[in-house]
Amino acid sequence: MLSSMLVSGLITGTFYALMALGLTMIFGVLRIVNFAHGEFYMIGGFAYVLLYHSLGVPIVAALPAAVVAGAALGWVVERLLIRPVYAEMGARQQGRDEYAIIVTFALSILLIAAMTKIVGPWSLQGPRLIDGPPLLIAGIRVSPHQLAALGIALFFLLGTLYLLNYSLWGRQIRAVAQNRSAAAVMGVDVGKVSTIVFATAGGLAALAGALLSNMISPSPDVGAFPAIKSYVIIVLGGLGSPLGALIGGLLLGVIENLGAIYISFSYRDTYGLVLLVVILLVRPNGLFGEMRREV
Amino acid sequence: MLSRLSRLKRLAFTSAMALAIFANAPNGAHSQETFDIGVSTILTPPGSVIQGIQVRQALELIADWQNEQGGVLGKKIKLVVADDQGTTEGGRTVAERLITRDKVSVITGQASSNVVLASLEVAKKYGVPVVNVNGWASGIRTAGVPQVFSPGPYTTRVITATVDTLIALGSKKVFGAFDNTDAGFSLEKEMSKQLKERAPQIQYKSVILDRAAKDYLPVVLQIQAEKPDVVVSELIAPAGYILMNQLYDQGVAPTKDTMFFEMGGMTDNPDFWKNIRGAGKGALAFGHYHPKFDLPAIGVEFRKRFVERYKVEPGRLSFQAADALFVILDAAKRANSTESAALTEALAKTDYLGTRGQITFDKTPGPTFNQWVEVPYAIFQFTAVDQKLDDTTLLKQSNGPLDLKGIVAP
Amino acid sequence: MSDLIVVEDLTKRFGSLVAVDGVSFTIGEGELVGFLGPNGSGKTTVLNMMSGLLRPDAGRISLSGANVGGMTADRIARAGMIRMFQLTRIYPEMTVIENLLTAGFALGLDKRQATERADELLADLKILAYREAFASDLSGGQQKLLEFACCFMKAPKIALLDEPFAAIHPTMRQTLADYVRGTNAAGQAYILVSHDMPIVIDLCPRAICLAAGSVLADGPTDEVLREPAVIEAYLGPNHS
Amino acid sequence: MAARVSSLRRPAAPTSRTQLAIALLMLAALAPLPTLGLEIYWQGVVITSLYYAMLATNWNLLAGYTGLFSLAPAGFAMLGAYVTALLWTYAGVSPLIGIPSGAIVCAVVGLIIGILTLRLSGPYLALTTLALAEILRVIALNSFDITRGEIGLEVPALFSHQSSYYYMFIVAVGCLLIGLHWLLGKPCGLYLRAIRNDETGARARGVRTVFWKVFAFTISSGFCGLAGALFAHYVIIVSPSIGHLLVTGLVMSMVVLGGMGTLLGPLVGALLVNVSSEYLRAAGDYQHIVFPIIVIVFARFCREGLVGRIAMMFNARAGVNAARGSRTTEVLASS
Repeated sequence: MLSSMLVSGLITGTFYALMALGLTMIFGVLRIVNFAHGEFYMIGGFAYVLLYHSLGVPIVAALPAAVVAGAALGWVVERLLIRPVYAEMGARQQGRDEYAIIVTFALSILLIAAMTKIVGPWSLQGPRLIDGPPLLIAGIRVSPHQLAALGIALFFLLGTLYLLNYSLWGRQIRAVAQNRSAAAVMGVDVGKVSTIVFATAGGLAALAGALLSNMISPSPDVGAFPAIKSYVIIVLGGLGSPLGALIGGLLLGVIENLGAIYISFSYRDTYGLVLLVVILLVRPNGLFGEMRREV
Repeated sequence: MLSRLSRLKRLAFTSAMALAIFANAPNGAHSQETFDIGVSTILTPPGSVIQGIQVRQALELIADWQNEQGGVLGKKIKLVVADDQGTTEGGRTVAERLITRDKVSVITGQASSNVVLASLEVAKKYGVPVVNVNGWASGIRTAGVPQVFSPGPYTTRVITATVDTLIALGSKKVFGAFDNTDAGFSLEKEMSKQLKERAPQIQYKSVILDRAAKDYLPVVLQIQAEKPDVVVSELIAPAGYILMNQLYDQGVAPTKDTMFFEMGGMTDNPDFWKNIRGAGKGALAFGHYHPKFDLPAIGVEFRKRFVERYKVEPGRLSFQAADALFVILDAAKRANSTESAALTEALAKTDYLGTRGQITFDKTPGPTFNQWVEVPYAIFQFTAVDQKLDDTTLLKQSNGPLDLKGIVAP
Repeated sequence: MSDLIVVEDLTKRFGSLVAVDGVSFTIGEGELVGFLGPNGSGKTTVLNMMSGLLRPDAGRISLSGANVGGMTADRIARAGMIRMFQLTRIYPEMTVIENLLTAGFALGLDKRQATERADELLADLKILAYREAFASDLSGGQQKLLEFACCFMKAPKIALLDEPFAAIHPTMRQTLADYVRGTNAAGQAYILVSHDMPIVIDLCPRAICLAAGSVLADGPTDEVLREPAVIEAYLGPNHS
Repeated sequence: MAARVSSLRRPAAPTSRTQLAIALLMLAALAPLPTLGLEIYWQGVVITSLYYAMLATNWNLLAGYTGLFSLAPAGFAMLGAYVTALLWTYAGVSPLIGIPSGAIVCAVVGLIIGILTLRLSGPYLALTTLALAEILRVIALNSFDITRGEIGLEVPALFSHQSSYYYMFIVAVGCLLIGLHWLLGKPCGLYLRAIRNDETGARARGVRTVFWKVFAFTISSGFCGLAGALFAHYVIIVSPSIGHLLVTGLVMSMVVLGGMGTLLGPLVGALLVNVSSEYLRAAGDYQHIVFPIIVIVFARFCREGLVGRIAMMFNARAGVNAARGSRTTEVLASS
């Protein structure tokens, strides 16, 4: 049971990390928390399921399309709602925080309500990526679909981390994250980087939603808990730290499952909060957080 | 000084606006020309909207149908639909609003136990009858409110049927999964009680699950370790779907060693097969309706009209809602009145052939008070993926005995 | 003259960059010291550490003999070391008088004292006409004067001024310089960071020059400015 | 020079006595409506609006005056409601003690969360309160043996007539607004606004920013709990839906629409949003679509909200006088 739950926790954690990675990238570059992150996940899940079920789009096309839908939403949100404000606020960090929290939280409620109006409150199960007999891993049966989903998630997770560290694209993002104005002086198009980061984050969350849609049938309000978990993870990993998001995600997945066995299954979703409190007490900058230069 | 004056003007303007808003309030001018029936049901989350829609469709269909034929006592039937969101506060405020603002003389349509429970006090306080469509919880009956009637399912009935089936299957070890709602808890209690009394040979374990959870793997592994003959689930959608899928994915149930028995009424949801693929094949289900039921003429007619109008088969909730409204109309006819007190009195004496059978209300205080005791039910089995209810194997006819001959191993 | 401020071996790193590297100096009661150094030499970082906004990685800062290293910024301010920023930090959505009262109350004045003091400062700095205006309505120079006034609601032991003369109107600059000179004559100590060399020469008898995070020169202003290393590091080769 | 000042848009005077007067007059205008025949149903709508106005006012104290963002006003209201409900159910404690206990428990929880998160700079408060709100709700939902899950706990009514609740909430909102006006007139009001305007600047000039942030969050949490506990004894049933995030969304839209950082804004916003919700609900549950859009539009283009915008218009007219220094300040007027 223990080893099964560890394996299962790591699998769940991978998907948490996929969501948290985008969130922490947004924070790194824009210094804001996207409170509509769970809805990117929801949109991804619905795009995948509806394209497949209602329009008959094959899976190989529906999955990328879901990612594109999430990325497009991220792009639009950044351009329409986020950009104008940090452009005009300049140095006044506080005003930007205020606006970002209000707008993204409102957006979250809006997207849930709009989706409920459009497709109804139903939940829809997504199709499997591949069918086949399950494999036995550490006492739990893992279906080929789950393995494929896990593989894709890991690929995107590690791929994004790799690109962040070694590509020009990633270097630009990290430059903006470290010092926005210095990056701008050095010729980095800060606005473009911000848009790209938001779109990437939207795409990653949407991918998580699509990949999990077979296990967790998406409904319009499906994003709330994955989002709350990614908030816990980014604090755990250190705000703005991509590696922290990965480790934090895996850690939360495992801790939740351990809590489910040893404490109580019913309160599984609450262990994240306990963890959050512990982090804030012991290591407020998170596992991989850096002290930031002030003033 | 100038600005102070302007401020006063602004104040006057604000007050005028506020008054205008109240003056234009959409208050239901109570008309003697119509029979106003309050419908409190789930139109928006967090409650299960699918249920609300099925209830509303049936009620609107019957209202139109009866109005075509001249209505009741020469009055047109008017449904005043309000959204209780399936929440407790929603249930209470909607009931209060329907009675005090819209001046309805009777309320129906409630699709969840907590909403009915929340409206008990209101019904008693204003003396307005409530005909409950889908509140299963025992508390609704044991409260003994004379204005509240239940022609729908109730806890004991579901459990009696389930335990009958478990005994007939010759099970030795049963695992039950219930959700953390009032219905879930009371069903769980009733289940262990009945199994202890009627089938002490059956080893029984159960678990209460969070309906909002998205991953039940720890529980599934626990069930796997127990190796029961039958897994019984009362979880409603979408939690029930997730549990079923995970049981299936882990190879726990339905398998040739372990049957799966669904008693939460999920199987007639329109999205059932959209969420359950292989997990549905071989599953046993308890239902309050089955297309192969021997329906009375009015039930056949209702079904025909429903399919014509909505292009889908009516589910059990639609039948339950239909019977609730028919019972109200019947009471109005017998009372020759649409006043609340007269309706309550007439409802208590109901003896009416509804869409699924002869409806009467029990007078014994306790878990069957004001309840249609003999509310019909079916036990059936899915034998293929995407199978329509019509094609499933019916193991128990509406009022017939349980016959497991047709059962197949998954 | 007793030591008001003693800074020993102050060090701050940002990642691999050593922004301040073992800076030490002392400042006596009533001194007015100019802080010089090219951009990025660590002047603002030293001020940030002294005012408690940044925690030093190593080193000691004491004010009147008491260690203030590790104290929070607000405690240091109340202890008498107050700070004016390079980028003006006032409360834009509050009125001028509210800005001043906030500082006064925080530094322990009561309402009557604070109001009298605020009016006095506004008159001295020639912005009394804007007493009731919102701070955001003031011009950039006026906002600087307001922030300056906020720092003097209760005379500090020492005021750390970061580029107070940058980008303000010459008349206001004169007002500000007069105020600094006047109060210094009455015993007010200052550290003045400025790029405006004539003003530093005019106001500050002593200067400290930082370069690349270290103290390059410390002494009477004219001597410091004659130091070849300073000329090379700070003023550039074509100045001589 | 004076002309330049007056031509600018100026923010609303946050401690304006005029706003308090208008708010109290609005409440006074609402007061006689039950005797003038306001239907029971619409009395209920006003009561709910006033309950929301209490939450909105407390949220405004944080967001509008101090610049802190809590996503748990509904969560604290739910917690306060459960405290009085649990005390009543399991210890038979009278609501007269239960209601203040709810407020105190919320204040203590607020104090703890505040100490944990507010010494850090960054979005920690918003993240933690969001998690707290959802998790408290999950606990309330899942602890069926204690809380009876979504069925909720029954609590006794305080009065037998709806109109009594009506007056109680009018008095409660009135007291809250007077109290807030008093508080903002004290030095601490200046500190809170200074923190929102420029926290680093405030800190560097001696304001104990952490202390005052924790203070504001603690009292705001306490009063949200009080509002929730009072509301609990009006609806008579305490269930997890009081703490739903949608409620927080509505509270936020009330404040943003009415005007953040204005005394009158939350009350106006609460009445506008809640009354129009009744119509939008009837039209097919559009309130959760319409209000977020309004919030986004206001946050983007009219950050001062309705009351702030109107106050600006007055201020612009009064601006010439202000620049001449003839307008007496309303700051500290009450102290």
